[in-house]
Formats: sequence, structure tokens, C-alpha cells
Amino acid sequence: MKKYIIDFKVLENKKLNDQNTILVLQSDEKLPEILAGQFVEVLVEDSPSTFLRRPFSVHNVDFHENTLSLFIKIAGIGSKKLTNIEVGENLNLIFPLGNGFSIPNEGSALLIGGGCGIGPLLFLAKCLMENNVEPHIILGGRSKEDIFEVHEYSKYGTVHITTDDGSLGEKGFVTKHTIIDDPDIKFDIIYTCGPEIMMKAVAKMAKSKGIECEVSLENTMACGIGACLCCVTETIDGNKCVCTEGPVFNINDLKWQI
Amino acid sequence: MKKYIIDFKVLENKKLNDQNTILVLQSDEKLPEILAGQFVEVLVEDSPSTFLRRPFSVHNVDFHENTLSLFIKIAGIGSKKLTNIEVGENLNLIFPLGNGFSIPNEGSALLIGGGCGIGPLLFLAKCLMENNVEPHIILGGRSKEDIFEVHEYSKYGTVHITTDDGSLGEKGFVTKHTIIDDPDIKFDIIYTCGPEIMMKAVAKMAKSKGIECEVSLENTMACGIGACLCCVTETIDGNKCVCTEGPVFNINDLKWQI
Amino acid sequence: MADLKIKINQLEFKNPVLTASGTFGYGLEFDDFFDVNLLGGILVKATTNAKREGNPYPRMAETASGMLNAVGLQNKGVDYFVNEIYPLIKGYQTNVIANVSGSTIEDYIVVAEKMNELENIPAIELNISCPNVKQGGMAFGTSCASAQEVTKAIRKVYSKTLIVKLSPNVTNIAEIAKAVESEGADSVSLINTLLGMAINAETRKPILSTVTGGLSGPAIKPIALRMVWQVSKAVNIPIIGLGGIMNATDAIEFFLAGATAIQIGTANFIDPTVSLKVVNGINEYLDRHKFASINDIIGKLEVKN
Amino acid sequence: MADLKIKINQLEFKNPVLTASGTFGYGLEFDDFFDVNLLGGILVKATTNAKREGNPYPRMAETASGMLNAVGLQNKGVDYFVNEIYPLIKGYQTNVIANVSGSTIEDYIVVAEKMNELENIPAIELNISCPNVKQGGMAFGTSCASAQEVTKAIRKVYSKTLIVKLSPNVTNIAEIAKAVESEGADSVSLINTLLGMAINAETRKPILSTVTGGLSGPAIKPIALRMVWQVSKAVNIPIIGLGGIMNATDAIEFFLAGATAIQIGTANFIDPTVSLKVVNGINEYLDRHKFASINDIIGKLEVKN
Ligand SMILES: Cc1cc2nc3c(=O)[nH]c(=O)nc-3n(C[C@H](O)[C@H](O)[C@H](O)COP(=O)(O)OP(=O)(O)OC[C@H]3O[C@@H](n4cnc5c(N)ncnc54)[C@H](O)[C@@H]3O)c2cc1C
Ligand SMILES: Cc1cc2nc3c(=O)[nH]c(=O)nc-3n(C[C@H](O)[C@H](O)[C@H](O)COP(=O)(O)OP(=O)(O)OC[C@H]3O[C@@H](n4cnc5c(N)ncnc54)[C@H](O)[C@@H]3O)c2cc1C
Ligand SMILES: Cc1cc2nc3c(=O)[nH]c(=O)nc-3n(C[C@H](O)[C@H](O)[C@H](O)COP(=O)(O)O)c2cc1C
Ligand SMILES: Cc1cc2nc3c(=O)[nH]c(=O)nc-3n(C[C@H](O)[C@H](O)[C@H](O)COP(=O)(O)O)c2cc1C
Ligand code: FES
Ligand code: FES
Repeated sequence: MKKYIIDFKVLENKKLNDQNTILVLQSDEKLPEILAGQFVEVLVEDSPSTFLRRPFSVHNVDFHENTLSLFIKIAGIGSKKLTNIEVGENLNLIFPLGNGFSIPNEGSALLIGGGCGIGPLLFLAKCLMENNVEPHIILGGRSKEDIFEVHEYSKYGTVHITTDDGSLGEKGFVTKHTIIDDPDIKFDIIYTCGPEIMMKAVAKMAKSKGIECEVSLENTMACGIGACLCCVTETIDGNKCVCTEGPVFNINDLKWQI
Repeated sequence: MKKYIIDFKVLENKKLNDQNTILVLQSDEKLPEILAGQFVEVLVEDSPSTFLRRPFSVHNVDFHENTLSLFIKIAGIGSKKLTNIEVGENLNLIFPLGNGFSIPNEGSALLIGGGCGIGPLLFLAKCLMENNVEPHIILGGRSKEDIFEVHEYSKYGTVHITTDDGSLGEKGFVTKHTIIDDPDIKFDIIYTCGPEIMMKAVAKMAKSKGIECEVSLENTMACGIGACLCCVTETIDGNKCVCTEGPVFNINDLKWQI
Repeated sequence: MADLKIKINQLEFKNPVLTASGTFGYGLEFDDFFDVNLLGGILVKATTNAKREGNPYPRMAETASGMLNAVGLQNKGVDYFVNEIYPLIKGYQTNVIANVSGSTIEDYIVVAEKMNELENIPAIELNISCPNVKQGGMAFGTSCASAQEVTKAIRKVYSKTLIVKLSPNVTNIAEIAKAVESEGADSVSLINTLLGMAINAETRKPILSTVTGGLSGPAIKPIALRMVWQVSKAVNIPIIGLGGIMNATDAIEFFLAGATAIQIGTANFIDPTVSLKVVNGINEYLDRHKFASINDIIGKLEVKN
Repeated sequence: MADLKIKINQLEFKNPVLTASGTFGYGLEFDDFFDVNLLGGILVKATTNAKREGNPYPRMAETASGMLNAVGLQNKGVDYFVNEIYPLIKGYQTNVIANVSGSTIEDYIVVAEKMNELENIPAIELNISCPNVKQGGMAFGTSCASAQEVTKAIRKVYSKTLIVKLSPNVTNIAEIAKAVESEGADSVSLINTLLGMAINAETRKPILSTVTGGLSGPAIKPIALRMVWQVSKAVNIPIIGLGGIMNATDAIEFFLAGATAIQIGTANFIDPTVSLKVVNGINEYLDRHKFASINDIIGKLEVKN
């Protein structure tokens, strides 16, 4: 897919809390095709400690309004700067980057997200719905403060919630949600994004049930376009770049011990 | 004089034009004594290319309001950032730095400024007036667009203007202004600040007339407090630091060929 | 429109702006962004004799105005390059230059011999300065004797333009440059990355899997400039300067210090179109200062004595 | 409140935070800002045998996350130091350490002998690594033989704690460290500045009067960390680490890499109180990670094999 470098205008900065923000960005130009699971590389200007661009998954896209949104959790200086950006300012993006999730033609899918890993799942749910796949979405967090935008996800699928402390939804880990063992639903595919430990648990669960499973990996990236080879992950075919051959991988291709 | 490190709040950002700005800064704490001719070192945060602080002369001080103002001309990235700073933001200053102009006890003084060199002259005129010295101020520029704040200077002395193109005041260089040869006024001292070539012309004129002359020098500074020895200028006593032994020098101490 | 053409050995470059090995893939990764044929040349990523998996993850750490990398010459080997990559890139209308790396002199020789056969690869850059591999690599570039030895061996088997890429991790880079010049190198390129290290204070672990890695970016520009200047006083062959170039002004500084051409590395990651902007910026500078040709500023730093 | 005390040779430091020579004047310049007695030590600016005017203006250039300086050891000579400066600083309740520089071995010897007599100067730092002087200076620090020679000569005349400050402008800093250790150095401090250069593209002139100068600041931190790590594997004497330390986190990285103490240089220019903040930050780190003493983290980088 052709990649672009475009200046977007910040249309909205929705602070979810002091750690998480959704930035809605608008382009003057018509947006090209973008797949669920792809990401962008954002230039964070004027900061000595954010020399390189920062990768963020596409949270949502509106092709009519030419808007693209990012779900940003503060991890350090760059992400912090972004959560404080003001409406009207410009952000320079390279996109769309990486592969996307595979979208089946029918059936139902289970989406499991934790932390800022819920980022790519909204656009994924939307794309699944538009392809007549029924999305069930489990959002997990430590407590209810970690669960965001339920109404948004509900637009495209059925939302289920787990929290470690039981303050919202079912108490416990995402892999223990009752929907997973619901005899009435047969999931054709499971997608997950979030902390590595969670993704590994999901992968294990999927494997034990014999369900296809795709994960979206993170990695330290310098270029995001396959030029530097900094972002490799070990696969059964050797080192692969997360930025061009991922970030979405089928768990069968990874060398995870699960 | 004891030096302080204090956060000031930007009270006003008076853009004079796209090149020049006056920043009025306010401190919560009571301002210490500050002499005309002294300078401050400003921290320009969050910029990879302004690693070190930036020196600016004290343009004015109001000890009742605890405000200190700076006259800033854009020279590069740091000064540009400062001219765009917003009211309410904080600026961290180290001050007061350097020596000051000598203030006689009576008589009249001629102040000659060009470009951003008019910076320290406002506070100087004020201090002179308060010490019963009569200030005459020549402001020079290429054209009338380079002449600022005449009403402010007029509060503390008589303002005279020269422009290269004659668009305001007398046409020609500052050293040719008719006030200089006015038989009715005997200047006891001449102060000058501006481009080196102008200051040298003023120094030459002062010398030829046998009038004391003090100049305020610039230099590339790393620390501003005498710790790095980066800012030396040649004097008859060897290399001296502009930041601690200047920025004001009597022309008799410099090794200028005039 | 000033004349931007330069020559290294007999090889002509339409302009002096090249991209640095390991930071521009095979050029193909940048086709979406601009016409890479507008550049003077492309240094493609390192090729070794055998396939190399490179170092384990993590391979990158960001530092103040720079980055460390520990890629470790990941590539599929020279045969894969010849059979699979070369067909894709041989059509470029610019100088595509191979970066030849190895662990032993024999390795270098095999790769150079094979590159010599490729019609549309008019030059190689001998990488004797990679800090990210356990054997060979930088070791060849840190003593005059070994730099000389490998250059001599390659000069025998490689008949086209031979550029030797020098390591900055040395006491006297001018001596090394002279040593490779004496063995018939047509040009030297400098600098490769400086050996550095990053630590995560919270986890008390090194950030890179290899502990140390190569530092690049604007942080190293002052060192690179100084080395280009020193080498330009020492050798007569043309110098290709690189290290931290982010824009045309940086590039001009390298020309003034004595570089005939420049390479752009890390900056490609931040703005994939930067190299083209540098070409245009150099042109604009020359016009503004009324220089007819880039050759009018090469080595023209005005130094008082 | 963790135990911050460290020892170098027999000399005790109340904490491992010192200020770097040439960046903290004689300490006096900072009295307005905080009580410098709260630091582990102060390295005062270089002292040479004869008075030196230093280099002509301009002496400073700002670079990406760093600066170049070309001060050139300006100072009024050792006799002036003994008679005029020492009385002002001998009352400090912290380790005041002299930085001894020279152009010839004889020069170093004279200064070291005179420093040996000063009761309240418990140590000297032998600066064999200054890149900003035409003769001597860095030359002594770039070969094992000359580093050894000057260390040996000074060890004979100087009986207190002898720290040798190493140059990073070398192929193998660990070898140089071993060489000075073998001649009786009690400690090595590293790194001094990296030789760099800055050019004004518009005027086509060097920015520094001396063309080249010494690079310091965060830009060089990755290189400094790597060198401390390499030297810590090579010698048994304590290492004082410096180069680009801006805050407590940076300092912790140096301890993990193997430094027993650290120095803060360029950062003093940006925040004159930074060294005290670093002391407090180290303490906070140790408490948070439940280490009883700074000694629990020195050299404790966890590296997989
Ligand atoms: C393909 C991809 C998609 C991502 N999508 C999202 C998203 O939708 N929302 C979101 O909040 N975050 C996302 N991330 C993570 C995000 O890129 C990092 O949080 C961000 O780059 C950190 O920058 P910083 O300047 O805030 O942190 P820094 O101060 O640079 O570092 C803080 C911490 O983050 C780690 N880190 C820094 N850079 C990266 C990087 N490039 N990749 C991974 N970890 C890094 C550092 O090791 C450090 O531990 C994604 C990462 C990748 C690779
Ligand atoms: C004692 C003193 C008082 C000053 N007072 C004023 C004032 O009242 N108003 C005002 O507008 N300017 C004043 N200056 C000049 C001002 O400090 C510089 O214009 C400013 O530091 C440039 O920073 P920059 O980031 O904008 O420019 P940069 O991008 O860093 O550089 C732009 C140009 O300015 C020069 N420059 C950079 N730093 C300095 C420096 N520290 N000293 C001198 N030249 C420098 C550079 O060589 C370059 O040519 C004063 C300087 C000194 C030393
Ligand atoms: C990610 C990365 C990979 C690199 N790989 C190579 C390589 O394979 N061969 C080589 O000679 N240099 C390699 N280099 C070094 C660059 O070509 C260049 O010498 C160095 O980065 C300095 O230039 P810069 O500061 O413009 O990046 C690599 C640099 C980076 C950042
Ligand atoms: C302006 C300046 C002057 C210096 N003078 C000396 C000196 O006289 N003697 C010395 O050994 N090192 C001198 N240095 C080097 C510092 O002590 C230190 O080794 C170097 O700056 C790296 O540390 P930093 O990055 O924390 O500044 C000087 C550095 C600077 C910036
Ligand atoms: S980030 Fe550069 S190859 Fe993936
Ligand atoms: S700027 Fe450091 S001594 Fe003057």
C-alpha cells in the first residue's frame, strides 16, 4: 500500500483522564485506504528527547470527514506532549504503515484489548461489522478507571468488560470472561492487543481452543517503513520487521512459548 | 551582588513587529536590586537547538510590581521561541548578571542605541533620571520601522532619532546627529549599545571629544556567571569575561582600534 | 540553478547527496515518497557473504539528539542480493552503491567479487567500521595495518570505484585514511557510528540486546565534521562526509570542511523526503551566494592562520 | 535516607556527586545558589604552571544537545592559585580537588608538587586529555606510553589521591586506563570532551577561533557510558564517570555501568543547582528501590551472557 506523509490538523483532543487521550486528526486531502491494525508515525516536534517519530495504531477513521483518530496513553515525553497538543495545531504523520488484521467474510470474532491495546480494536470492530462479521469485544483493565469509550465500541459490536478488582464487568482476567466459554457462540477468530503478558495468555487460550489468533505487537521503531531493521521480532521464518511484516502477526508464526 | 534563579510569569507579550517583542515578566517574590546594564539568562525549554540559556539585557524594571521586561529581537531559534511565548507561561531566569553602567551624580548623559541595543537603554535612562542626570537618547535604525517605544524613552529623557533612509528623525548615522555637536549641551558621559560597528563609531566620536564612554558588549555565553570562561573579550589587562567583568566596559579598557 | 555534479574517481554523480547504508533500505522503501532517481546516489544496506540474522531485539535506543542501533548487518547474503534484490534496483537512474561487510578478509573478497560483476553497481563502499558485530567489522577499521590489509585485498579483486568507510572510534582517523589511500582506495566515507551505550536505570539493564551499539544523528555531527576536516588535510582522494546531517545547512558545512559528497542517514527516519530537500537546499544556497558550482565550496572553509 | 558515602583510595566523599573541572569555576561562583558543601566534591578549574591567557574569542559553539568549547586552560598559574585562590576555597567542607594541566611533563610536576603542599586539597585530577591546547594536553592522553610516563612522573612527587582524567579521543580507552593504573593512579575519571568542530555555513568560517574544540553535554552521554563500562571491566581502581549527566537518572546509569562517583559539567551552566538535585535524586532512587547504599548499585548492570 502506498504510504503518505501528510500534515493533519488536530480537530479534537478528548482527554479521557490524566493518562489517556483520543486525538481526532483531520486531513485537507482525501484519506487513502487504511486497514484496521495499521499504524502511523507521528512527528513530535521541538523536543530534544523525542528525536524520532512515535508509532501509534489507527484508532478510528472516518473517510467522509477525512479524520483519523489515535488513542494515546502516556508512556514518556513524546506521548505526554501529544496528550497536551491543542486543537488547531498540526501533526505530521507517515501512514498507513504495516499490515492489518485479516478480516474474514462471515462468522463471529472475539476482540480482546487491555490498556492502550484497545487502540486498534475500535477500527477493527467497525471493519468487521462492515464485513458482516459479528464482533464481541472484551475490554480489560485493573479497575473501572481503565475502561474507556464503551459506547463507541458498542456501536460496532457487543462489549464485555473485565476488571481485576471487579469494579466494572466481570472480576478477573480477560481470558476468563464467561463469553469465551459461552456454548452459544463459536468464534472464528480472536484478535488481541495489549500488554505482552496478556496477549500471550490470550494466544494460549486461543490455541487450546483451536481458534485462529492474531496479535498486534509493539517494538522500538526508528523508521516505521522497513528501512532500518531496528524493529525485528523472532518468527518461525527468522527475524521479521514489526513495522512492515507486522505489527499484526498470526500467533502460529511467532516463536512464543505458549 | 547576589544572583537568583527565579520563575517569572509572562505578564505581557508586546509584539512590536514580526522581529521584535517586549516581554514583561512578573515575579511572585520581591525583586532584588538590579542595575541598569545588567542582564538575565533565560531558559528556553523543550528545544534541541537551544540547549544553553540565552542572555538578554534588562530592558526595564518595576520594583513595585515586581516586573522585569526584556526587549527581544529574533536572531535564531531561541529568541524566536521567546517572542512567541504566551501570557501566563513561566520563564526561568538567572539574574541579575554582570556589572552595570556607571551612574554619575549629576550632569547630562548621551545614550546611543541601535537595533536590539536599545534594550538596556530604557532602564539606564530611568536610573539616570532618578539620579538627577539628564539623559539624551539617540535611537538609530535603518528606517522608521526600526524605531520603537519612543514614548517610553521620552518618559525619562529627550529622544532623538536617526534613520539611514531619513524616514524618521535625522537622516544618517547616530554619530552624526546634530545634538552631539550642540554647543548648548555638555555631555559628561556617553553610553552605547548596538551593533559592534556602531559602538566603535560612537567610541571613536567620544574619544575625539574627550568624553567618557561605556559600551555594552555581547558575546557567546555558556553560563553567564563566570564559571566557563567562554565569553572573554580582550582588554588592556588581558582576557576578561563579558558576563562577570562586563557586559559594560569603559572603552579605555578595551583593545579596540579606534 | 547551480551545477551540482561531482565526480569520485571516474564516477559521475548528478549531485553530491547520497543516502547512507542501513538507513535507506534498498531505496525501494522510499519510492512512495519521492523519486529517488533525483539523488546523487543510494548506498544500499550492508551485504555479507553468508546470510545474517543480525542481533536479537531490542536493537534501538533513542538518545539526546541521536539514536543507538545494534542491527548487526542483518541481510540475506550476497547471492540473495544478486538474484533477488539486484533485479529490483538495477533500473534506478542513479548510482546504486553496495555496502560490503564481512567478518574475515575472505568474506569481503567474495562479496566484492560478486559485486564487481553487477553492471549497474558502479561502486562499493567497504564497511570496515561496523561496531555491531562480534567479529571483524569495526576491528578492521581501527588499525592502519588491518585497514590496509583489507583494502589491498579488495583492490585486487574489485576494479570499479572503491570507497572505504572509516570508523570514528579511533585515535587518529587521518592515519587510517592515508593507509587505505595508499592501497588504492578511490575515496573514503566517514563517519560510521560511534560506539555508545544506553541503560535503563529503572530495570538496571542495558537497553540494547548487545549492550553497546552505534550512535548516529545530530549528536555526532561536530565529531564527524572535525574528522572530515582532519582527513581532508591528509589525503588527496575525495571524501564523502556523513554523520548527523539533517538539512542543507549541515550538508554545506561538510562541503566546506572538505567533503566532495555527503550521505544522509538517520535523518531519513524522521523525514523520508529529507535527502531531496537537501539537494534543493544546496542548490538554493549556491545560487544565493552566487557560486556557479558545488565544487566552488568544497574545502573552502576560511581559516585564519 | 540511603548511605551515599563512597571512598576513592583513602579519601572519603560524603556523596558521589562532584562537579567537573572548568564548569564550576572555583565553586565560589555557585555560592549564591546553594551550599556547595553539600556536594561530594568540587573539581576546580585547570591550573597550569605558568599563567595562560587561553584561546582567542570565540570560544563556544552550541550544537545539538551539546556544546563545543575552546577555552584553552585560561588560568593565572599555580602560584596565583596557591596565594590568591586557595585561601578563598580552603574553608570548603567538601573535597576540593585541583585539576592539573600542562604542556610538558615538567610543567605537570611543578604544579603537582605545589598542590601536594596544600593541606585542604586532598587530591588532584591529572588532565591529560584537554583537546584545546596546541601542545601537550590531549597528546599525553592518547597513547599508553605517554599516559604512563606522565602518571609515573607525578606519582613520584604527589603523595595524596591521584586521579587521572582520560581522553575519549582514542581507539582503546581501556588500555590507557590500565596503563595509568599500572603506574599508580588511584582512580581514573572519564570522559573529557570529544574533539569536534562547528562551522558557520553563511560566513564559511569556523565558529571557534581554534577551529576545533571539545564537545560536551548530553550528546556525548552514550559514548561516555560505554567507555565507563569498558574501563570498569579493565581496571580495579575506582572510576569517576562523567559526560552529559543532566539529572539523577543519568547519574544512576553511570553507577550501574561501573562508576564509583560522577561529575557534572555542562549541566551546571543550564541549572547552577543541578548537582544538588542530583544528590537528592540519587537518594530518592536508592530509597525507592530499597538499596541501603550507593555501593549496592555500582557496577550492577544486569547483562545477559
Ligand atoms: C506499532 C505500534 C503501535 C502502537 N500503538 C499505540 C497506541 O495506539 N497507543 C499508545 O498509547 N501507544 C501505542 N504504541 C506505543 C507508543 O509508540 C509508545 O508508547 C510511544 O512511542 C512512547 O513514546 P514516549 O516519547 O512517550 O516515551 P519514551 O519516553 O520514549 O519511552 C517511554 C517508554 O516507552 C518505551 N517506548 C519508547 N518508544 C517506543 C516504541 N517506539 N515502541 C514501543 N515502546 C516504546 C520506552 O522503552 C520506554 O520504556 C504503539 C507502538 C507500536 C510500535
Ligand atoms: C549580555 C548580553 C545581552 C544581550 N541582550 C540582548 C537584548 O536585550 N535583546 C536581544 O534581542 N538580544 C540580546 N542579546 C543577544 C541574544 O543573547 C542573542 O540574540 C540570542 O542569544 C540568540 O539566541 P537564538 O537562539 O535566537 O539564536 P541562535 O540560533 O542560537 O543564533 C543566532 C545568531 O545569534 C548568535 N548568538 C547565539 N547565541 C548568542 C549569545 N549568547 N550571544 C551573542 N550572540 C549569540 C549566533 O552566533 C548566531 O549568529 C544579548 C547578548 C548578550 C551576551
Ligand atoms: C539503523 C542503522 C543501520 C546502519 N547500518 C549500516 C550498515 O549496514 N553499513 C554501514 O556502513 N553503516 C550503517 N549505518 C551507519 C550509517 O550509514 C551512518 O554511517 C551513520 O548512521 C552516521 O550517519 P547519520 O548520523 O547521518 O545517521 C547504520 C546506521 C543506522 C542508524
Ligand atoms: C567550558 C568547559 C571548560 C572545561 N575545562 C576543563 C578543564 O579545565 N579541565 C578539564 O579536565 N576538563 C575541562 N572540561 C571538561 C569537563 O570537565 C568534562 O570532562 C566534559 O565537559 C564532559 O562532561 P559534561 O558533558 O558533563 O560537561 C571543560 C568543559 C567545558 C564545557
Ligand atoms: S522501524 Fe525501521 S525497519 Fe521497522
Ligand atoms: S559565559 Fe561562562 S564565564 Fe561568561
